[in-house]
Amino acid sequence: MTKILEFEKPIVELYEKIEQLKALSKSGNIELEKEIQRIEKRAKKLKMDIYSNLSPHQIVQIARHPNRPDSSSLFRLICEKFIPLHGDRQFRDDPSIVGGIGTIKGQRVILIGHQKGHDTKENIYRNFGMPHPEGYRKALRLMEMAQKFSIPIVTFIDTPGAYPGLGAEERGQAEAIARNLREMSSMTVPIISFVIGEGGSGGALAIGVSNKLYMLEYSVYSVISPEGCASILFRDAKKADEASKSLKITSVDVMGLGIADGVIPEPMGGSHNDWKNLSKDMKKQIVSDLKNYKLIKPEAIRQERYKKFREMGEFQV
Amino acid sequence: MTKILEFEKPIVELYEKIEQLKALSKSGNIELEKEIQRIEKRAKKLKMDIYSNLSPHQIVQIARHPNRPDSSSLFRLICEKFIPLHGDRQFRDDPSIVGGIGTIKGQRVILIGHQKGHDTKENIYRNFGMPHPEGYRKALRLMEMAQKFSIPIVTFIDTPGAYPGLGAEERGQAEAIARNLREMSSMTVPIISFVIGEGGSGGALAIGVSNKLYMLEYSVYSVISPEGCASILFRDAKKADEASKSLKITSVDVMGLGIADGVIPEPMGGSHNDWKNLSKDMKKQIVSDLKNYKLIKPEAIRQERYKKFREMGEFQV
Amino acid sequence: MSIIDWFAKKQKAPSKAERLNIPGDLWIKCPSCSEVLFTKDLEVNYKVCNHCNFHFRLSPEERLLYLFDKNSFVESDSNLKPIDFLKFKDTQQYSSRIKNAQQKSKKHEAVTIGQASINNKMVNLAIMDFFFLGGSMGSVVGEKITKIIEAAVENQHPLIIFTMSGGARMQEGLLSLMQMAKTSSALALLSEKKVPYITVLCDPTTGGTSASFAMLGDIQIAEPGALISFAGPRVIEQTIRQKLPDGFQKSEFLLEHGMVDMVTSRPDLKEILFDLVTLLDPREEVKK
Amino acid sequence: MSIIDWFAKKQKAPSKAERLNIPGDLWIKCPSCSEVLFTKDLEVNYKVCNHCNFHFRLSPEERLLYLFDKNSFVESDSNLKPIDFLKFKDTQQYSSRIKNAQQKSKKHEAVTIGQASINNKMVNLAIMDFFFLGGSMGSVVGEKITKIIEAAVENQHPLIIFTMSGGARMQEGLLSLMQMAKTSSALALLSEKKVPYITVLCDPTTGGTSASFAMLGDIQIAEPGALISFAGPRVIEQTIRQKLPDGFQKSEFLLEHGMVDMVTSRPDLKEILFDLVTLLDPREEVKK
Ligand SMILES: [Zn+2]
Ligand SMILES: [Zn+2]
Repeated sequence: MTKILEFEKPIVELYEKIEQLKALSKSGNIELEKEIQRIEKRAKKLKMDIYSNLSPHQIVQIARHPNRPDSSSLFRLICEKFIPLHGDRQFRDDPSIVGGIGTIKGQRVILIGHQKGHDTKENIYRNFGMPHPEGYRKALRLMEMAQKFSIPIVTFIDTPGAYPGLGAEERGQAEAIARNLREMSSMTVPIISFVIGEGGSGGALAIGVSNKLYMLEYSVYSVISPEGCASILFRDAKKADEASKSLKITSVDVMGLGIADGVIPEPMGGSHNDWKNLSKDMKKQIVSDLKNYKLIKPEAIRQERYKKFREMGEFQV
Repeated sequence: MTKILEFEKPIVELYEKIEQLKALSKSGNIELEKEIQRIEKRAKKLKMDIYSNLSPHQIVQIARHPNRPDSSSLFRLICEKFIPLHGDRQFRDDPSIVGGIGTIKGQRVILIGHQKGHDTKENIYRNFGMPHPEGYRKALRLMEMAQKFSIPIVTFIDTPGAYPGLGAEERGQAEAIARNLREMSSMTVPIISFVIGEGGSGGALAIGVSNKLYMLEYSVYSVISPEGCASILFRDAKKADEASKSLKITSVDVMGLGIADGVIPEPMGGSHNDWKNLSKDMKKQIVSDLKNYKLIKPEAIRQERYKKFREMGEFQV
Repeated sequence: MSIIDWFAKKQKAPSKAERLNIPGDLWIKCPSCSEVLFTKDLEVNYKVCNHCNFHFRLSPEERLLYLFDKNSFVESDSNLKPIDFLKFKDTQQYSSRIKNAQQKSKKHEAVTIGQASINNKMVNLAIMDFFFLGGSMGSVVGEKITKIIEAAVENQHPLIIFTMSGGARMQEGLLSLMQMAKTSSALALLSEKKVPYITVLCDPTTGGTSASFAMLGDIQIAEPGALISFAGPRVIEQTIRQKLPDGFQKSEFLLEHGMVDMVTSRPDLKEILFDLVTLLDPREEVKK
Repeated sequence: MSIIDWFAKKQKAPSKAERLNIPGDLWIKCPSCSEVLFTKDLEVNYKVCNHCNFHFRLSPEERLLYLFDKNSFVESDSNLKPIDFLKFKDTQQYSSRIKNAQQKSKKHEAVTIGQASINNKMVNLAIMDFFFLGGSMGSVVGEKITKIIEAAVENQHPLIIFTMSGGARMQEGLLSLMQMAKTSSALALLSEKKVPYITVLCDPTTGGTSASFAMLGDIQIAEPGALISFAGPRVIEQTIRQKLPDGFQKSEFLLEHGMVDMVTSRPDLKEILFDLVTLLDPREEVKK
């Protein structure tokens, strides 16, 4: 069952009414038919109104929707062949980061992504998509394998952030993230990243130092969660709505900041009811990018990535 | 207080007697003086007899002597300047492996060694010189730093073996050792190793894939502890004596097998009463080797090491 | 060194795959679930119990049969033979231990190496044999493993090693330990050449074998339920003076602790191996 | 982001180094042991409490004074200034926060970079300043750190960075996060050039700063008692709903957990830094 978000309720209610009327209209009442058409029109308009005027805060809710497509499922939808790989070879296989090797239109790729669950049980197992250091170290191991065998890397970002817990601190969360940033920057294979849901701070960036970054239309990418920002800067946890506006975290905003290279359109209201079409568009993007990168020398691929991040920042000289 | 080994007792008793007589002879008794001289001669002969006929099992006891010089102390005796460095950057600083950077006759070196304690408290802290995986990972980190900055590596081996415990297995003891073996083999800086006490199996080798291996005269190096071998192969834990003979573990035997490149002589009966002279001889060896390796190209240093281990093994074609 | 466990088992426990007293060896009792299995069925099912997924130990010949293209295997260096260069004698001469093992196995040593194909994709191959002196690594095992690594460095075909070993061969003293360094050093060269290396960790893989080439695969696969460890369970129990938790040091435990990429049942193994060597091999890209 | 803690502290707690109400600020109370210290003594002792070894927080100027050769520092890129490009307004405009910080500190930003010498050995240097907006990393901090790394790539002198920062500067949104990638990428180039890089982690070093250039030193030194973490203690306590153990995320804890090479008291720091840059720099070898 798909969860209904607060702002979706008026639409859902209208459609429920339509269903009820349809059930009644089996008797062939023409007045009823007209009423149904009228309401259907209204529903369509309402949908358009609501979804084309979503606030950043509402987009955050879509980005966090429990039925939003997850990394593992997208790997399998996008790849013809996919073999999951596990482990950091040091401490633990972190279930909040998944990865593996596969083919996309025949082209070899290493895929890595944050992994959330779709229900409470799975979310607990996946730690709500919040990695420990061993998750980042697994990601790095796979990226190093990709580099070794000249395999392009594709990463899917979907995390509230790196896990803030005892074990994570003890085992060097900061070190793990920092190392990934440095090592990703020196890879000579292309790295293509998608923010597929929540791009939460350093925990997101740790697999996102890429040549190309795409935002799914209803994804967000932020230096801090709107809730965190609200309680720190606005001194009022309830001002998350306002904070999410100020932080410029939607796909369009992130494009505007020059950080994302493109936005992958989603069905109106988000992909949680249609993973398949989304995966097709993502695949198209990956295939096209990989084709381009085949023509570019490894060292130039690295330099492109370096240059991209080198230029980030706004200041006065 | 220095521990007295079983076979040292007759010698120690004679010297005690001499001391007693000397105390009495203050009165100037000529007969007593003669007696003292007689016993001193006998003690000297006995010492010679015992120490020049030590069984491998007795040498094992010397190698494990609680007052035997340890890695840290030798670093400080050998180096003009020494700065200890810590940590694997992932999990823990393992106190059973120590390391740091220093100078030996002005030449930069990275030093790494197993570290035992001299008393129970220190031994518990040092886990009796038995590393966990993080100890080997710390060693590797330091060796990689040495490689990065073209600094020669010196390692001191002194361990009963890698620690066989729950955490060690969980965190990949086998992986940590294996990785060190592979990575050490591809270093282009010279690696010089000394077995300073006990060279226990894979846990010793994990910091011992070196260009030059020296055995201190009373050190041992073995694929398994004599006790372990006795209880497995001889089916009698009490046959450690016999096992230690069969295994060929003394400095002379290890030279004979072509595994050690030299033996550093020790004072009769072992270095536990004279760390300083030992350190001088070790320093001399290191200085001389480093001088030679300065004339050899990095790639040739690596190839020399590869070739050395490549040729190890006895079989029939 | 969990070779200790191997010796201990050898002394006390009855053979694991306890054959029932029925003429013709038609039936066999699963040592894990005690189900009585029809030998022919078991062989058809890759020697995996279809009741509990227990993986029976295989000889090198069986692995070749189950996992590689028919008659594709070309063995190399089968002539290398161990020698008792230390004149090692415990309860028995090492030389006579060798002789017995050779007679029983009709092989010279505990590892078989060569080239074979898997769905027509050529690979370099080493298969260890626990039934030969506990799969222990002496000079010959180390030499043959090194030789097949060097062959892979030369011919650039992927390398697959099936590990199945109690550790170092004590009767060859320190030279057996040095095989760990020798094989691992050769793997450094292989890694530089970017030739894919896959290990399949079989029951058991412990001691000096696990702490060298067994743990250095680009991809590490474990057979279900295999004991994979540095120290053997008995040594650990003696050290920490408590019973080990269930499943400790088994394949699934290693997966959880990040040491292996997957635990793969034998019937799926051929396909997975084929996919992996194809996906990792940079030369496959060019072919297309 | 333990910038949270910084803000929280700012709101509720009185200034840590509580100045006593005595004319002329002659005396100061140690916030750790509550001992009353004579300001002059404290300054002579590197601003370290001689009763309990508490390390008072230093300004960049103080660090230069204590640790580097007199008048040797040549600053670069001091002209770079932050701008409020998102027009970020919380309880206050970001632009006015900047203005206030600049007025109080007489500096444009939370980091000072340049070259200095230490016992006549030239080094590249960045010193962060927690007193400037919690040492948070926005575009200018990221840019200046990157510039000094690039200078080191160019001039090959060792690089020392003193970190002292609550993390990313939220008011610059995602661009502040990207400074983590920018600085770390530059360090990859420095590492390839084999130029020694030493970090001195000062109180506090958290969030986006710790998870980028702060943790990437060849050698990592921590000042005693410094808070060094990814997540701040409050965030963790809120997440796990329990009090943190004493000393958690402090320098000594990080040493135990293998994250830093040493915890060094300020009076010993100059000598250690000199020794390390000399020992690590390959060009020193040639000189001899
Ligand atoms: Zn069964
Ligand atoms: Zn104090």
